[in-house]
Amino acid sequence: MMRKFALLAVTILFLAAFGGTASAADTIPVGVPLAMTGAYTGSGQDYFKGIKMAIDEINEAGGLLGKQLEIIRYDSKEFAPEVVMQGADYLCGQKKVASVHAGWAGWGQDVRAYGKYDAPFFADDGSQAAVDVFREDPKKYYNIYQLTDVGVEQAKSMFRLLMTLPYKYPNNKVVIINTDDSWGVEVGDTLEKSFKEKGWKVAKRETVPYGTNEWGAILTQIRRIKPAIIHVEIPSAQEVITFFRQFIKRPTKSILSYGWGITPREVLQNLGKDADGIVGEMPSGLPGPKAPNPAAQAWIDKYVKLYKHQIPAGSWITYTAVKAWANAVKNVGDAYNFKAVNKYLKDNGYKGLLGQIKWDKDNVLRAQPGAPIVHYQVQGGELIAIYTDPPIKPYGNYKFIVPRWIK
Amino acid sequence: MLKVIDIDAFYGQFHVLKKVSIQIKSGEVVVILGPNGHGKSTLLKSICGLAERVEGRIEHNGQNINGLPAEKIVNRGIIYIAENRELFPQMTVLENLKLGAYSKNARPHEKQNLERVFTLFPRLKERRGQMAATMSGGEARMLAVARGLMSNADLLCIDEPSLGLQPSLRIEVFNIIKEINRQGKTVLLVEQNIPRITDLADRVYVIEEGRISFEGDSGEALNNEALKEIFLGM
Amino acid sequence: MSFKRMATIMGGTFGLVAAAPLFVGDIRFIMHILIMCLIWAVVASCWDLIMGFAGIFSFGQVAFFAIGAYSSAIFSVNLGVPAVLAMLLAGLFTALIGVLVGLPCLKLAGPYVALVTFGVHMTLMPLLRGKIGMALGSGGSVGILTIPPIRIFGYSFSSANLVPTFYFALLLAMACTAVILVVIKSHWGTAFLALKDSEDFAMSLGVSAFKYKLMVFALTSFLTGVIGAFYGHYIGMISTRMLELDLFCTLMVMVVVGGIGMFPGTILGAFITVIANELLAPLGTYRAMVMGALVVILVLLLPNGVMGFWLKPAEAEAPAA
Amino acid sequence: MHFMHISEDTILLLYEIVDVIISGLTNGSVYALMAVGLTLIYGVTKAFNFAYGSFFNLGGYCAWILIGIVGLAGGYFSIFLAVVPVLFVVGYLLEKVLVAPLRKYEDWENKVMMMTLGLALFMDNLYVVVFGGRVKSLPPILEGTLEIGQLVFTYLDITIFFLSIGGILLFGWLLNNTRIGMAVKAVAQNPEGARIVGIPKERIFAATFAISTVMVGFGGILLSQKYFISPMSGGAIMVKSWVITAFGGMGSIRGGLYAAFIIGMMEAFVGWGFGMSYGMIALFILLLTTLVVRPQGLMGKS
Repeated sequence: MMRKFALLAVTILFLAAFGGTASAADTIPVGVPLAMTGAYTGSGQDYFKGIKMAIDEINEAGGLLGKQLEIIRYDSKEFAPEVVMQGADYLCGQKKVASVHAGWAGWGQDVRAYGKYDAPFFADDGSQAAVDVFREDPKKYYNIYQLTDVGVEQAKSMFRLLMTLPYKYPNNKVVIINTDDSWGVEVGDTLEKSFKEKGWKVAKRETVPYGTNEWGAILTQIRRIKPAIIHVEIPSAQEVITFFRQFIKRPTKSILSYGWGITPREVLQNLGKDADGIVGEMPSGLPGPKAPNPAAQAWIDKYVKLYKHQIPAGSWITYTAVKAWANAVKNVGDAYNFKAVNKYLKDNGYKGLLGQIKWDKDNVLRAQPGAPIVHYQVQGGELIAIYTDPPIKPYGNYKFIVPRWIK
Repeated sequence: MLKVIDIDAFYGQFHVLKKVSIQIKSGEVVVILGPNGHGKSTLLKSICGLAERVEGRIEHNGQNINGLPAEKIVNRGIIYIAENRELFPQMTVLENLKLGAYSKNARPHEKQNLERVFTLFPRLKERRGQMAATMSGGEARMLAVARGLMSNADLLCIDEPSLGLQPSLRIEVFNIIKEINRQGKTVLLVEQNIPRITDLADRVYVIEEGRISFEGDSGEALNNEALKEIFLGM
Repeated sequence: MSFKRMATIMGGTFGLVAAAPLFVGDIRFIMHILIMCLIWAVVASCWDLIMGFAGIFSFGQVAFFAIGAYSSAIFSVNLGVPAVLAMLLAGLFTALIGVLVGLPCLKLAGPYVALVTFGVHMTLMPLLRGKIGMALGSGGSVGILTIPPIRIFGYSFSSANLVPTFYFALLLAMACTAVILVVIKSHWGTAFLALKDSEDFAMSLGVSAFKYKLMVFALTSFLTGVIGAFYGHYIGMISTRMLELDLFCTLMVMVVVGGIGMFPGTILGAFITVIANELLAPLGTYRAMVMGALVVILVLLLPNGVMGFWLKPAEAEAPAA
Repeated sequence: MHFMHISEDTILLLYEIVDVIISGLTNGSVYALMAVGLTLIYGVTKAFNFAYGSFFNLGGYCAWILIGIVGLAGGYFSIFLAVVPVLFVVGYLLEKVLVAPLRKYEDWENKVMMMTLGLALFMDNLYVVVFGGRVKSLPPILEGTLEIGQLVFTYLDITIFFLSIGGILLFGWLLNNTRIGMAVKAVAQNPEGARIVGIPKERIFAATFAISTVMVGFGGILLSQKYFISPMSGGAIMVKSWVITAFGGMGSIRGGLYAAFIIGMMEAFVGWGFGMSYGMIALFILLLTTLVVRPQGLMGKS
């Protein structure tokens, strides 16, 4: 019998050995908790591309404070509460990482988990829930940085865009479709409120689960309503593509607004020029296809060369966050002086490719010239930036084109 | 034709057959008698490759067939005909019969066998479109025998064909078996008891508690006082 | 397996685990993993009790776990019920749901039972996220992020002080698994064995399949609910993300590793699986692949799970008759 | 008198209802294709295959490789021709190597469920590793739309509808009119009886598994043109197929067919009348009430 308990003892020792040591002293460990398995794997891969690109650049340029950066990944799986917490304890508590770079990270759960530590933590939750947690105790959560504005503000920006378009709406009816997760509900609620305040009629508001691919029942109602605007807020490619394919069978004369849903890169890969006319947004984005300055253009070219596809949402801003953190560390002179690094980040922000970026009092990177919300329209099968916010203004020489199904 | 040499058979933890040996010659009708649960059916299943675990030798035309999968044994011309209606309930009589001719050995003869079966069992011909599940006990028994004949086998191992039938039907079943034997098939028959055994059987074995307790031709069996009362239903 | 041997294995395992804080007490990450192991050990054991012993192929264990966590959180956050009492209430509430789910299930064949119980799992997510959930205080898709920790005489057990919380979890896990052990070795256990062998045979002994199966539904959902409630108070937050498939699969791996119907194998299974999962973590996407392959291989080669190493040949599950 | 007068609203409503019915039929044909293979395998072997959804994607990915990487000429006809044997062999071998050895255990049904769940986990993540987490699509077999008055159909939907119904009918015909089909039915009805007449039961089990793999893979190729190939979608497809087969009665192909259309229709009408998010809840209410009244499902045998 004792022999068998020995087995257990060995495994426990194993565990101790496994968790035992922090990284070697000649590298600076950087934590990257992203979904590597499960339903969010795709977005996790996109975020990682931006982070990896930045870290590789820093390492190629001789590292940070003379030390190479070492990526320590953690699989956030499907963001179950204990997994999020475990990630924080593993990366910050165990691996003693100098900073944590995430994308979608837990929509509030992450703030609690990483707020226990001091290493700067960058998330792309875009969620009011996460900000609400932050506001409970800004001192405690001072190391939490959100890389995009919350859904509410993004939705307001989308609404402003829709109201600014050089196009006369034939009526004041809108249909809003959104997913049943916090993001979808947040955007849907805000849009509904904004439209109502403006005197529009929200003729239909539908909350759908992920995986909805058969749209006949909704489209048939849309065809009766004939709304001037259809807003679909589903941050997943499959659903928005099937919606469009079924919509375009017999389209109504409506502006089709896809919000964030236009950014997953399969949308355009699959729809190509068919999608011409759809509008959508990317928060904390880099306007394209022609960037506003040569440095940004060089970045786009490099990214496309590296990964063989256009920039999906999140890649650029996670890249920028790594650079912002590295810059702060360089100025402070010590990656582990978290108080100073956080203070530097908070006070100075970072001068990125599009100019200065700065976190606000909630540590949220609100829409700002250095990291604008970019509104796109699909033209010629490509995402063309037509407006940037703030303030809502036309971008470059690009113009909104009335979709072909309206003419 | 078939020699069973010292086989042991097991069902789960139970040792069902203990060193059983029997022999069947071509053209014979061999009857195995014995009380319920003493291993008669297991012996038949052992021969046909349907038993769970069998040790020993079973020789068919000089070759050991113990351990072969059931379909290989069917292909060699040995068929098991079940006591407990192992028919396909949601299929018609005709479909059941056609499946009886599934084995490679039977396929080329399907047509002529079907004709033969219908001559033997005119009632099945009338009911060929009926679902097996809806047939009466006697008819189902006939269908089971008929399905066995469709396999074109030379050796028919028939397991208690008369179980639970009324006396007149029992006689009919035995008459048919005799007729089949007359047409050239070897028959190995298991029953609890058989009336007028000399009319049917060439030789008789008795199995008790997993062992052969008697072996001899039907005349000898009839003269054996112990057997007479218990098994021969006289 | 004898009561004594089962108890020895359990006692040995828990005893070893109890000593762990002496070595790793200051490593948050490992203490957290150990607490999670204890939690999963209870859930997996409940699953094993219902599936391995009672022979009911229930897929609702994660759902019951979530129901327990949510109801306790809602009781304590919205109604101000003290955490310990809320946990108990949550257990009772989950048991009630368990009985309600069990009622229609007991007349169904295996895959149907699996489907109906999994249906509870599947409907829970939209329910909690939707208007009904919001009205009940589920926090919708955000979840509940401010669950108070368990407090006893002013002393709180939370993720802030892991060592005491660990011992609290240990006691709870020991209590729950002890209940399971007693059940298995009691009249109930015998009844289940009889039921498994043959329902007709059991009926002839006067064992009512219905009554016992319903009781096992109630008991396992009660224990799962309580431990789910503990999970909520310990982590301090819950969300519908618990109901994604990852947790479900991991729990299943635990049961397979431990051996189906081989209690207390599931306790070992929970520890081994969590540790393997963490050791495989550097593999990233490959981890889940390896875990899947592991299930396949274990089912094929180690039908009794790790308990196969402990079993005497006669106890091992022999190929069927 | 407005005796025969039908208002414009009524006409619009009628159109809407026809639209919903069409949507329901489209759903139904898709579901039918998904469910029949699953119900077949349960009916014949009593094994429940949880990796079913992963085989759906296997078909899709095979086609994607052939179109995108190999660049196979000859359109979908040659793709079906190439993929079907691959799926058959994969299914056959998996049954022989992974499922058959489990049959010797008393609780083999449970073990098969566990094993196939593990297999699903393995396959889905293998797809992520090999093909990446992002969804892939296949070009439609036929482009364009057909307009009849107010109603619009895509040729793709029509193709899917007829190919899936045709496929199922063909399958049913083969089951009733070929030797191997009859053998499959025989094993389903009475495995021991099948063994007696010399049907190699084990080989039929493997063949059934292979056939069901082919069917679901075929469904995968067809539906991936309308929806997508997504590595993690196997679970959702599995659950849908499971609900449909259970509702129809596991093992009953006809039941599965009816169930597919009833559920497709119900989803369309619930989505139209109450909202899409109620689809799942409605589905389980329907399933539960059915199972309470008829524990063996719509057409299943008790």
